[in-house]
Amino acid sequence: MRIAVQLFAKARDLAGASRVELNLPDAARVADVRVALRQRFPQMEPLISSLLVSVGTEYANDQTPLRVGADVACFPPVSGG
Amino acid sequence: MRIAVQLFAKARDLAGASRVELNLPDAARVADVRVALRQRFPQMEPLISSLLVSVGTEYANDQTPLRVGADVACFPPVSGG
Amino acid sequence: MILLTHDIIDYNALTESVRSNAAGAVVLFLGTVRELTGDRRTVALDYDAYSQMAEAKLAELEAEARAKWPVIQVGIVHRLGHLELGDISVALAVSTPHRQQAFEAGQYLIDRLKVVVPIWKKENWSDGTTEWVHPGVTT
Amino acid sequence: MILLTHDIIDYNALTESVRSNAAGAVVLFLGTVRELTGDRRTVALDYDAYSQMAEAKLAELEAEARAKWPVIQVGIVHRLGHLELGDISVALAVSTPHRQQAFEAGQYLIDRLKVVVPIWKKENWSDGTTEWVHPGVTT
Repeated sequence: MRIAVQLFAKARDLAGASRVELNLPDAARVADVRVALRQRFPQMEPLISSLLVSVGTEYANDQTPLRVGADVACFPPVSGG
Repeated sequence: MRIAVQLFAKARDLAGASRVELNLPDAARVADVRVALRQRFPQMEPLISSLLVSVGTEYANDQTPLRVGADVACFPPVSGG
Repeated sequence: MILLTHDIIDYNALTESVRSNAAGAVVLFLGTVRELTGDRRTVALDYDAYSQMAEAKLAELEAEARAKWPVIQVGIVHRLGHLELGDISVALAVSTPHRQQAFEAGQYLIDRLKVVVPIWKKENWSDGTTEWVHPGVTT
Repeated sequence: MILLTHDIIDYNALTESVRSNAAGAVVLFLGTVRELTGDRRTVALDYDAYSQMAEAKLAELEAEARAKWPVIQVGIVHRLGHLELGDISVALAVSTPHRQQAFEAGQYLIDRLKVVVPIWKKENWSDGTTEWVHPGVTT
């Protein structure tokens, strides 16, 4: 399945893109996004384990299932305020 | 000794005056102010034990000595804010 | 800035006066005239003060806060006289490097103000009666 | 009111929007761009957000605060884009019947905002380097 993923902050800078399309296994889960990002963007390695992943406007965990067309975003820990 | 005492809030209302002159024993202390107010204004009785007394701009206790010309004030617990 | 005033409080000017490039946080507290106390209805409050002592005590509170937290600026304005529902009776602004300090200092200042600063309020209840508020006194 | 904006924050309007005759207390918190972090000097900050999710999370925080305290009104505005020293990055106002509730709710809201709302700041240090701030990440 193909999933579009938005990237923010340092994750976006390291990838050089604010939105990437990833090829994931069928019935993929959030953990598969992490694996795909690591393979495609080796320079993102130091961030991978601490990346937060959202589906819709909710935080997801590695077991959260993905479906085609979902709004998926990946970003490092937040620092607003 | 004669001491002028400022009164505020309910103490002033009960006395009907914002400033009273009291005749106190020589070498009087703050406790003597309480006694004199009780005698002169029986209607102030319910307030007397909770009255706060200041000398200058500092809170005083019953043992604080008084001197002629001191700025003395008596008032019930505060409720600003 | 420490001020007792009969005028409407300009909390915007107060807040601006504490802002600083050294501060990451500003906390502003406003006390406002609330309509309901339990099931009793307030229509107005009258505030009176022993002004000379109140200003001295407010300055002491500022010094206490500066001794406890890395306060950059602090301002306290208390209004006196007749206040209607919703009016601001007190405004207190404090700036510090970090937010926790600003919340703590702000809460300390208003908590202490309500105990040690000689200012009193008189309730004007909706039944037409008036009553000085003197915590702990039952008469 | 929940708002992300590239404009200067009008905290006066925000504060007015939470005032109420039912409130005895208003707490306003401002986050401002501080010059010094340890011995490093900031010249500017850039804020970015995942806006759709950030607005949803801010609405959730408002709901959480209302579940925990008798909040009358709450407003949160976060600025995005390029901010200079002293600029206000976030303003948060809350009104409650009593003061303790307003301080607690205000502190809760800003503490949670800094953990769950997808907004990020990038330091522009005085040595000309820039650096995203990502708490807990050492790269």
